[in-house]
Amino acid sequence: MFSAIFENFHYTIVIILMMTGLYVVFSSGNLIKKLVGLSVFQTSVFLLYISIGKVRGGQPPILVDDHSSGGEHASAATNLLAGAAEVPAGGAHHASDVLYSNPLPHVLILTAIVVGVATLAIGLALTVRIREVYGSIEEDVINEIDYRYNLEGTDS
Amino acid sequence: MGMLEFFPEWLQYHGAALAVVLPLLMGAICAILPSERLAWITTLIVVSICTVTAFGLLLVTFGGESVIYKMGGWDPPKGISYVIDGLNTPVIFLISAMALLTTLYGLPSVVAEVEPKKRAPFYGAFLIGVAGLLGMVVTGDAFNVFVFLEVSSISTYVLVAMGASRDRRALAAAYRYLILGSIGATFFVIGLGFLYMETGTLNMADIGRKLQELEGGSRVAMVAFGFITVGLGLKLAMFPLHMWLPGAYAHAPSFVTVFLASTATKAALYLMLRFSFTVFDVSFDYVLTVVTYLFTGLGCAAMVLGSLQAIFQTDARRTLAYSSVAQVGYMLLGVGMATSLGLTAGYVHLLNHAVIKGALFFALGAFWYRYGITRTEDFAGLGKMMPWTMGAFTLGGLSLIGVPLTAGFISKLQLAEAALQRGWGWAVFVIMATSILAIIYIGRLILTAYFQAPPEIDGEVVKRNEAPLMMLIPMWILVALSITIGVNSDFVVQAGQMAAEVLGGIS
Amino acid sequence: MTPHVILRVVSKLLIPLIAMFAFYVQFHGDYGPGGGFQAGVILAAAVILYALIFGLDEAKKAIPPSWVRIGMTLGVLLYGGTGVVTWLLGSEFLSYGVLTPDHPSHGQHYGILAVELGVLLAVASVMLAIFYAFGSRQPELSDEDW
Amino acid sequence: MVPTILLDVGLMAMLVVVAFAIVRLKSLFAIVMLQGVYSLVSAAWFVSLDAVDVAFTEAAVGAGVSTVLMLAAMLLADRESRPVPISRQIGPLIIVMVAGFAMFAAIGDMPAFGDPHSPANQYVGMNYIDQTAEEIHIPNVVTAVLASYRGYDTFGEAVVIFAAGLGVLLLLGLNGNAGKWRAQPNGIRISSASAPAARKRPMPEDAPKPPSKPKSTPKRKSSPKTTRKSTGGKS
Repeated sequence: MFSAIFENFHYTIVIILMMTGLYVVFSSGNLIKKLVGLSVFQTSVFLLYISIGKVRGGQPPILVDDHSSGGEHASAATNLLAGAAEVPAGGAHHASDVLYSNPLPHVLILTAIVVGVATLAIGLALTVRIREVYGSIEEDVINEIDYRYNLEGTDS
Repeated sequence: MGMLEFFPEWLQYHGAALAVVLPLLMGAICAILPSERLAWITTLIVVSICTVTAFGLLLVTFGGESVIYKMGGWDPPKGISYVIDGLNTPVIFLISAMALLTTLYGLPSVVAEVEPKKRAPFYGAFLIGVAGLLGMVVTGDAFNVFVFLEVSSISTYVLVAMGASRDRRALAAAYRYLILGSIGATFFVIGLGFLYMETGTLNMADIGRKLQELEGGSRVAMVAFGFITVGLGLKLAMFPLHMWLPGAYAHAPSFVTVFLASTATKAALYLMLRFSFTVFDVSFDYVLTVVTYLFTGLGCAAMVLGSLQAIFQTDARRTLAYSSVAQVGYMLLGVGMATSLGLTAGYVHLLNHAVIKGALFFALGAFWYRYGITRTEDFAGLGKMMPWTMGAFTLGGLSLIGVPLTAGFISKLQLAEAALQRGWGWAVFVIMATSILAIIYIGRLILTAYFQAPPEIDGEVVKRNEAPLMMLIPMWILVALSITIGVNSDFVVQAGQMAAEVLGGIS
Repeated sequence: MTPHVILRVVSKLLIPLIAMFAFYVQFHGDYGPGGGFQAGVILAAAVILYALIFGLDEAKKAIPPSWVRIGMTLGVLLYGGTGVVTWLLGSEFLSYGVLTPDHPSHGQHYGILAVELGVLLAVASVMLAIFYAFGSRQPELSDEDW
Repeated sequence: MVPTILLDVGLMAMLVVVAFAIVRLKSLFAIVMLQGVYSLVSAAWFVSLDAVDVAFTEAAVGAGVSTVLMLAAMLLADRESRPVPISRQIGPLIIVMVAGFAMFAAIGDMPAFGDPHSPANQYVGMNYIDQTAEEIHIPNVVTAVLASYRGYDTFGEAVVIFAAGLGVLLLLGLNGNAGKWRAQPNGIRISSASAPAARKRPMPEDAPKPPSKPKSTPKRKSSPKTTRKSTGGKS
């Protein structure tokens, strides 16, 4: 197991980062710090996914042969948008000569980032409201107030 | 199935997508509607269409068929697909039908509990929540599950927090739910990442095939299963992971509590079944171990400890919330048997419990609506003050206990039969014992309501003030359904068997 | 809000550039990194910068909160509506190929363009809405507590 | 090759340092800023891992929007986080250790990092690379997958972000006035408890007591509302 940990040290680091984020969520009592922990935890999971999709010696999954974004690559390769109509379907195999990284994890993580920020926004809005009604954003204080309320049945 | 003729051909294929996309789009529109009444009518129409569609899909799968809908026209492993089969159509129908009943109930209830200007966006958030739940049940793509899990979760957090205009604890409960829910979802995503590492695909059927080829796969798949189990366990309030549930149920607006209690955990349990039995398979040693020991063990622990905690609550909503934790235990016990009978029993209880808890929370919401009552001691005299609502509560409570001629009895009978067939006599004992605990916590509420006099205010006995008709109708529909199932359980049991057939399980 | 002359002048120059960059990111997303989501965030950032320099009330005059609310909905509807159009044309939800039956790949282009615009609108509006919501809340702590 | 590895190691070291600093620090301002740093360094690493679109988004969202939101929330809430006693950190530590070791246990069976022949890099993901040129005709495969092959996920994503906007609107209000309205039963309130809906510490502009007093009353059709405590509800 230990030799494997060193061979795949990318994954090892990513796991340590995930653990750290998760620890911040669980251990801190401050509502904002918890959300920071959650954010770190989620970002580390993104790192895991992107690491899965990395291909050694690969390139970003933007097909360079097909179309030149800046004009530098406009070599013998056909300009896809212009030449597409003439090239019969199935005739063009651009991927065989260039190695690309796996695009699927990238897509998944783009979605996950958005989900993460959505959760964060709701969490922070809740925090602000909690601060207004409880006067604190420390979990201990909030639990104490609620506990007293449950015991006495009245506020204050 | 002669009724299928009335269900258009187009909907048999496109219905699955329609049931999710329509509430999503209309939810977005609802959010900007100027009038709350208009928003309510829109919501009602949308969930009605969903219910009809879901019923049609249910009939299609009762005919033994399954439908694969290709989103964007791309073939499954490449694109996202929706899968309709015997396992998910009952849950889809349950979610949309419960959404319909809660919407009816919402007309008076939301007016009392939500700020006037916010009612239209509130209905928008509700529709998006419904669509999220439907989406995660109907999809055949593992990552799409996560996306729709979050769609439903995010709107649910907000809906729960809306209870703050009644009780500030709703905010703290929503926050706790958000943190635990997000951790659950992230665990699910981690599990999915490991699964993707092992199989290279995200389509659930495809993952299942790959794992069969690998005969369960390596430790990577094992860890993936662990993380997916914990992630979904958080969502379905599996015993030690249920901390978010009592607060969320107790302090959310009544409208939201009913819908949550009868659908959210059920959808998560469905996913647990889908992943444990069809994506992974009980023929893999590690899955069988987790299902047999973990699910059964935690299920029994939930039944006993959840019921015990329910007894010691001072708030009736919390009592029922802890009871929900216990009821999830019953379902897990059935699933843990992993036999055809056990799975049928677990699935039947999933459906029955939604009906029963829906009725009970409907009644609790009505008590608050008229008298602001949530605490147990305030139940005194409710039998006289709100006879019809209390009647529904009583019948629902009896069903929860498992008295013969109610849906709860059918569940427990099925579970006991399955346990005996599996050779688990002790499980029958646990079921009996927790039923007695249920008698205590439900009985206490019912006795207080009927055998104590109504309170006096300014020397005057509080008068009878029955809940409005729009609250009573959905409540009594569920009560009637619970008794109908108790008298003739064929329809539900058939659904359970259909699901068990898809799941397989050990023979 | 009279001080910070340099900030005001620089930001007046910058904000149009930021907005233009957002549209570059939006429409260049097919060829390079970028797309509706990133562009939406950048576009919202332009307005947020305006709010930070000239005050929230000024920003609300430029882009009223009611627009923002409608923008959120329109974004989702534009995305979903593209799917509904493909539905009405008799194909599956979001199968853009049906938009131009002769050249499915052209349909894909139009479809992607439409949905990315939807994402842009939704994201930019939501980001602004969230900023308005937080910014309008009165803090109980004063600046001196820092 | 070597410089890439050095870059990776450097970025990873920074991430670990930043993450550990977040655990230790108490000043919320520092924590929030470090969260932004963490996202930005992650974005740099994403570029090194060929995920340029992800890097762009993470930089804009994680380091930009998230940080701004957290600062805004902090401004409305608090500056310092209280330390948590050691005794309360053991439980979380155990949970995290269990989760971490479960993942470490899997490392031995994982395909090597960057392996082009791993199952993940062989199957569906690479099909997109091969087929995008024919089927969608755009060079950026990520955009093609995002908007077309898995366009439905992205629709869900748009709805998620919409739901978040709607949620913040419901919770805070666009003009900062949400949360003052109080729910009231549509009849006589019988309760042995006062509803703790109001602030614990009343705001200056608030009515002092009782806390359950509504700011504005909803329209009522039936009996006049009397809000009061009963004598405990028992008889």
